[in-house]
Amino acid sequence: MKKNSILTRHNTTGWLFASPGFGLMLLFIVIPFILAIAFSLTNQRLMSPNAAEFVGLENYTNMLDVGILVVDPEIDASGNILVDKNGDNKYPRLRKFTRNNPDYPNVQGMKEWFSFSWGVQKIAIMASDLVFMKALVNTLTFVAFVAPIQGALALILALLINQPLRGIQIFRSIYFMPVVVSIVVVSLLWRFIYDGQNGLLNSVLNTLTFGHFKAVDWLGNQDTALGSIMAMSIWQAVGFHMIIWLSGLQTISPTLYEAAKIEGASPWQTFRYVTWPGLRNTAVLVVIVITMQAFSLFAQIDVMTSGGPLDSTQTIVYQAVERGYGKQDISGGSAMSVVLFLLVLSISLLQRYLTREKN
Amino acid sequence: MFRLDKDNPTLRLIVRYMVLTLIALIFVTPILFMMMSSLKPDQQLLADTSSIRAFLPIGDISFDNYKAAFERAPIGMFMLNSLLVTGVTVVLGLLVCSMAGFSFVFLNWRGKSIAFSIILATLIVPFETIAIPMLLMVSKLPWLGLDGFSWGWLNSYRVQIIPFIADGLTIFLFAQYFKDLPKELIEASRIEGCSWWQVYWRVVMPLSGPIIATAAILKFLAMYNQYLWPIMVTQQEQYRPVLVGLQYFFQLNTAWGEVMAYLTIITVPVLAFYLALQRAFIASIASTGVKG
Amino acid sequence: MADLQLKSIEKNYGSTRIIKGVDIDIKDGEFVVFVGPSGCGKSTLLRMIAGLEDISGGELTIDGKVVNDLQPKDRGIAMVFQSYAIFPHMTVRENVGFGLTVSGVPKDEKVQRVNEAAQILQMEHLLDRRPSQLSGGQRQRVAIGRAIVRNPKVFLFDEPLSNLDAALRMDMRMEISKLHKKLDATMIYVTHDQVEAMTLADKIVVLKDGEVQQIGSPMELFHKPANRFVAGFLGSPSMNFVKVKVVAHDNDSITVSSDVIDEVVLPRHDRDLAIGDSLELGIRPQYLEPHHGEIKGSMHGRVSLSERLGTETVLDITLADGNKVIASINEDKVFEVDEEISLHFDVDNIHIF
Amino acid sequence: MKITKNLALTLLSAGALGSAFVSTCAFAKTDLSLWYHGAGNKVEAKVINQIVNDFNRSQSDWNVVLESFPQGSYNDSVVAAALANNLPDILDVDGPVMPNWAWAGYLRPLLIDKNKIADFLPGVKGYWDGKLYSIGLWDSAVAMVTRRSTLNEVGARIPTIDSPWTEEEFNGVLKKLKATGKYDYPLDLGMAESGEWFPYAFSPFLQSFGGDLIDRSTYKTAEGTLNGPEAIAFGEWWQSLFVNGYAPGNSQDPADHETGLLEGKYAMQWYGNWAALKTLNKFGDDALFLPAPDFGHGPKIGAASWQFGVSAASKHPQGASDFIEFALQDKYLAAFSDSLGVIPPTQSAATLTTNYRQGGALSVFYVLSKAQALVRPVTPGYIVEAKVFEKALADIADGADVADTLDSAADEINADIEKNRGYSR
Repeated sequence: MKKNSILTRHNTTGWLFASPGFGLMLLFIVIPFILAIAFSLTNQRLMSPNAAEFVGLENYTNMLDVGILVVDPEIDASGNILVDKNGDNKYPRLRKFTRNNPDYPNVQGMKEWFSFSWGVQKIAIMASDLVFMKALVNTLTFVAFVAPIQGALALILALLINQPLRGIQIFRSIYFMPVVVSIVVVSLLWRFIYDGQNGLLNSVLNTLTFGHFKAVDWLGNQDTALGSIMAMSIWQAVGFHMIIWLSGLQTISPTLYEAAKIEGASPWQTFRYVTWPGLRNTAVLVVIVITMQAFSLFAQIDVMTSGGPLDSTQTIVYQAVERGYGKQDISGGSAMSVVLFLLVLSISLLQRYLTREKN
Repeated sequence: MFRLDKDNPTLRLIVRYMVLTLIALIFVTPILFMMMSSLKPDQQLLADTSSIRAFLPIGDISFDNYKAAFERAPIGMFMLNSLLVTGVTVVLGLLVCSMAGFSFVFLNWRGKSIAFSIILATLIVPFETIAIPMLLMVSKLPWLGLDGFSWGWLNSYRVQIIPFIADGLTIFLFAQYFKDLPKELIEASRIEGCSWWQVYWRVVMPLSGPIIATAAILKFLAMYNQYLWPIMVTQQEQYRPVLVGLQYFFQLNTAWGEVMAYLTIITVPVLAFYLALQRAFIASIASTGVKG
Repeated sequence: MADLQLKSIEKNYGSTRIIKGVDIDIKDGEFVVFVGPSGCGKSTLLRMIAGLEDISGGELTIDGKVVNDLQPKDRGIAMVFQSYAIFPHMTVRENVGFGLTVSGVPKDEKVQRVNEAAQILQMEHLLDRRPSQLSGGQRQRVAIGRAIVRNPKVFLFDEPLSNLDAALRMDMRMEISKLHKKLDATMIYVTHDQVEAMTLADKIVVLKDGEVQQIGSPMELFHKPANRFVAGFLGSPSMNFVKVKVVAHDNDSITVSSDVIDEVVLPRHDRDLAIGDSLELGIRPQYLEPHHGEIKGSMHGRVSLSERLGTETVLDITLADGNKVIASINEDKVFEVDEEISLHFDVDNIHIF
Repeated sequence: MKITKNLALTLLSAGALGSAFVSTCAFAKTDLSLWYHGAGNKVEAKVINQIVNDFNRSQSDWNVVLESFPQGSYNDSVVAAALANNLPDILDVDGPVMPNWAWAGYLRPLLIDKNKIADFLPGVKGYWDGKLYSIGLWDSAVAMVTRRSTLNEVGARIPTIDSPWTEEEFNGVLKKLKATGKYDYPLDLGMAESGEWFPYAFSPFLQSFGGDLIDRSTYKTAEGTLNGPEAIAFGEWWQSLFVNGYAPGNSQDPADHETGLLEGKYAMQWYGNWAALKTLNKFGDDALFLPAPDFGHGPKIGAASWQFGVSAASKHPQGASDFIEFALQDKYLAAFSDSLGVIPPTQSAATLTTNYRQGGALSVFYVLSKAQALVRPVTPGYIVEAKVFEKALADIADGADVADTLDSAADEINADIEKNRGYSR
C-alpha cells in the first residue's frame, strides 16, 4: 500500500468525485450541527442585543436534572394521618418544597414527574424540565409503537400485493398514494377525521356500531391523542415501507416456494421458514428507516396538537423548535437537538449490533 | 345458512378482492374527502363531514373555491417556483450524490471510510434541529451571480436549492446500488481506455436507471413538500413555493373550501405524476431493494 | 505486437503474500497460458499485467518499457473477462467500438474497424442486437471483438470459456486458437482447465500458491514435469503416484520396490540417495498396461471399477496396500471387477519424485 | 435588476394614473421596502396598495415597494430576516411584539411629530422605553357576541359598559344557557385559534381578576402576579368553564368556531370585531356586542393590533417615517376600517366610516376599546410570556392542576427573564 499504489488508489479522483456531495453536506449539515452543539454550551438567544456567554453544560443540566422528593403525609394535631375523601393518605402540596424552600435546594423549581407510595410516604420523582421529559417519553413511545406496527403492517400489505392477481397494480398504487401527499396536507385533512364532534372517524364508528359508539375527541383527549397521531403517521408512510418489503420479497427465489409446497408446508410455515429468513436484510433496513423517521416527528404535532393536550403529544423535535424558535432560546433548543442526536445514534448503533450477522 | 367453503376458488378470490378493496378504501378516503370538499361551499363542506356525503360530489357543487383560491394567491407563480426549485435540486442532487456514491464504491482514497461514516451520521440529524444555525450561515454566505458579487443568500432560489442538493440518503442509496453492479464492467471500461469520469458517465450511470428513478422520486417528494425552510428564507413573494402559499389561506376567517381547493391543486400534480409513472416507479423502488 | 517480461513480480495484501516473485518471459506472438488450481494467483497475475491491480514488487515490461505504474489504457492491452463484461446498455456495435469511441477515433475509421472485427468473428449479423438478445457464446464473441478492435499489443483472457457449456467451449477454444494464428498476437490466457492449457498454449506457466512451478511447452510439461505438482496437474486422468523404497543404487541406476511393486531398475537421476529412502514413482494412466493374472516385474492389484467408454477403458485398481491407481487403455478390453491383475509399465515412462 | 423592477412598478402606477410624465422622475427616487402581513387577503391588499401608490405619487424622493407575507408565518419571516440582516425599511409589527423587536435592535424610534397622533386611541401607540416605536392604523376589540333573543330567553340582564356583568352574574348566565340544552356549548371562547389569540383574548380575564402575566411595575418577575391568589382564582374559574361544559376546549373544530354561533350551536362567542359584520348580517338588530364581564378589578379587553414601524437597518428612517405619517390620514384609517371591519384609531376617522361613526353598527367596539382596552405587557419578554401563558391556559383547560401549572408558568417566565439579564440592554 505504501509504494506503487497509483493503480488502485485514487486520492485525487476520489476526492474530486466525492467532494461536491460531501462538501455540500459538510457545509449544510455538519457545520450547522456543530454550530448547534456550540450554541448548546452558551446562553445564545435567537434575538438579543446581549452577547452570548459560555455556560458549560448548564443547558443540559437544566433539561435533564431529576430529583427525588420523599413526602410525609399530613397529620392532624393528634398525630393521625389525614385522609382525603377517597380514603387515600393526604399529602402536602409539593409546591411547598419546590418553591423558595431553602430546606430542599435539590428540588428547587422542579415539577412532579410521577410519584408512587412507599409505606405511608409518597416518593415523587421530580424533573427540572418536565415538558422535555414528557417529550422524551412520548418520542420513545412513538418509536416503540410505530416502528414495529408500521413495519408489520407494511409487510402484511406487501404480502397481500405480492399475490398474482389481476389488477393488483391498482391496489399497489392506491396503497402507496398517501406517501406522495405532503405530511402537512395530510395532517390538515386528518384533523377533520379526528374531530370530536362531527369528525369522520366518529361518524363511521357510530354507524358501524349502530349508534352505540360514544364520540371520542381523538386529538383532545390525553389518552388518545398520541395514538391518533401514530395511526395517521402509519397511514401516511406505510406504503413506502410496503414497497421496500416488496422489493425484498421479490428477491426470494420462487423455487424455494415450490420446494416448500412440495414439502407440504402450510402458509404460515412457508412464511416462517422461507419468506421471513429471506427478508432478513430488508427487515434491518425497514426497522432502521422507520426508527429514524419516527424520531424526527414534528409536522404532525405542529399542525394537529401543538404538543397538547397536557403535553401528551410533545416530542423532542417539536420542543426543540418551539424552544429555539418560538421562545427564542436557541441554546436550549440546540441542547435538545444534541440529546436527540445522541439518542438516535446510540439506538441505531444498538440496532446494528443486535441485527449484525452472527457467524 | 351460508357456509364459507374454504376450497371454493371463486369464493376465495372474491374474499381476497374484498380485503384488498377495503384496505384501499382506508388509503383513498381522506384524499377523496379533500377533493370532494374542494367543490363545496364552506357551509355544506362542514356539514358534510359527519356523513358519507363527505366523499360524494353532491349538493352545491362548483369550482368557485378554485376561482377564489387563484384570486387569493399567485398559485401559478408558487407552482412554478416549486417546480423550478424541486426540479433543479433533483437534477443536481442526483448528479452530485451519484458521483459521491461512485467515489465511495469504486474509488479508493484516503479518508473515505471516515467521510462515509459522517454521511451516515447525517441521516439521523432531523432538519428542524439545524434550521436556525443554517439560517444564520446562509445569510452570510457569499455569492457571485450574474449581477455581481454579493453577501447573503436569502430571498433567492439558490438558498432553497443548494443546501438540499446533497443528502445522505441519496448517497447511501446510490452506493448500495453501485455495490451490486458487476465489477468487471468497471474494469473492462478502464481497460477500454475510459477515464474515471467516462466510467461514471458512460458506463455506471446508464446502468443505474432504477436507482436514479427511485432517488429522483424520493428527492422530489422531500423537496416539493418543504415547509419550514422556505418560510424562513423567502421574504419575497416571488420566490415562495406552494407549501408556504398554504399560509395565505389561513386568515382570521379560514375559508375551508378554498383551503381544500388549494390542497387539491398542490397535491394533484404530484399524484398525477405518480399515477402516470407508478408502474415504473414501484418497479424501480422494488428493483433497488436490498438484496438478500 | 510485443514481448512481455515479468521480473520478480510480487503482490502483497498487507502481510499476506499472494504472488511471491514471479519471473516469466513472453515472446512476441506467443500464446501463453497461466494454469493452476483456484487461488494459485493466476488471475491476480493477469490483473497485474492488465493494470487492474498494483504490483507490489518487481518489474513488468511490455515491449521493453516498464509499465508498472501505467494505467491500463496506456499499456496496449485488451482483456476478455470470464463474465464477458459486456455493457448491457449498448448494442453489440457500440460495445465493440466502445474503446474507439472513448479514445476519440474518427467515425469512419471506427465503423471500418468494428466491421473488420465482426467479420473476423463472423458476427456481422449481431451488430445491432442488444446483449440481452445474445447467447453465451455470442456474448463471448462480442467480448473478443471488443478486444480485437483496439488492436492491442497483448490480449489477456481471464478464464473466458468457463461460463460456456462443454460443446460450445470446445468450439470457442478452436476459434481462439484460429484467432491467435490469424492475428499473430501475443496472448495471455488464464484457466484452471488443463485441457485448454494443453490445446491452446505455446507456453504453459503452471502456478501454485503464488509461485511458478514450471514454464514450458505443453509437451515439455507433459513429459518432463519439474515436480510432482506439475505432473499431477497436467494430463487426464491424473498421473498415478506409488510409494517405493530404494533397495539398491549405483552410478547409473537405482533399484526400487515396495509391497505392491516388484523390483524395478530405473535410470539414476541427480539426487543424493541412500538405501531405504522413500521415493514416489509417477506413472500416467495411459502408460499402465493391465494384464490378467500375475506377471513378474509389474505392479499388482485388484480391479475395483471398470469403465468401458468404447474407444477407451478406464480401470480403477486397488493395490495391495490400499492405495489406488488408474489405468487407461486405448481399446475395449474386458476386466472383471475384483479380478487380480498385473500392471506392466515401461521404465522410460516413469517419473521419480 | 432593481432598475427594471423599479421601472415596471412605475409603469404600472403610471398606467393606473393615466399620465405618463410621472415616470420621468422615477429614477431619481430611492426605494423603500415595506413588509406587510396581509398576503392572501385581497381587501387588505387593496387598501395598502392604495396608500403605497398615493404616497409614491405624492412626493419625488421615495418609492415604497410592498412585499406581502402570510400572517401565520409573518413573525417567523421577520425574525429570520433580522437574523440575516435582511430587514426592510418599513415593516408592520404586532403591537405586543414591538418591545421585543425594539429591544433586540430591529426597530428604531419613529420620526413622527407626537402632536399628530395626540388624539389616537392609546392602544395603537407603540411606546416602549419612553419612545414611540410603532403606530397602528387601527385597533381591534373583543366583545361578548350574542343575541338579544338568546339572553331574553333565559332572562339574563343585558350588561352595559357602565354596568357590566359581574363574575357571579356571568356564571349564572352560562349556567342557565347550559340548562336550556339547546346549545352544544353556551360560550365559544375561540379555543380553536391558537397562538396570539390566547394572551390577547384571555389575559384581560386574568387582569380583571387582579392578576397579570407579569408584575408591570418592574417587568422582572411573574411570581405572585401569574401564580398569586388572584391568578389562581382566575385559573379555577377558567377550568370550571370546561369542567362544567360551558365552553368547547382546546380541540375545538376550527370550523365550529367559525360558524357555531351563526348556526346556533353556541349561545355566546367571545370574539373580535373583525368577525362582527358577519354576525350583524346574519342576526341584524338581534345581534349584541357586550362588554367584558367584571371579575373584580374592572372589565378589560386587549388592545394593540398590527402597527407600523421603521427597522433599525433602514438607511432612510426619515423617508420611512414619512410614509407612516402619510398613512395616518383619516381617509386611509377609514378605508381600513371599512374593508376589514377594524376600529379606526381616531374620532375623526371614525366619523368617515360606515360602521364606526356615531350610531354605526359597530360603534360599540369603538366605545369598548376606549373604555376597557388594556395593552398587553410592554416588555421584550412578552413573546415568551405569551407562549407560556398560552400553554398554561391550554393545560388548565385540559384539566391540569391550576396552582402547579401557574407556578410552572411563572417559573418559566422568570427563568427567561433571568436568561436575558432582565431584558435590559
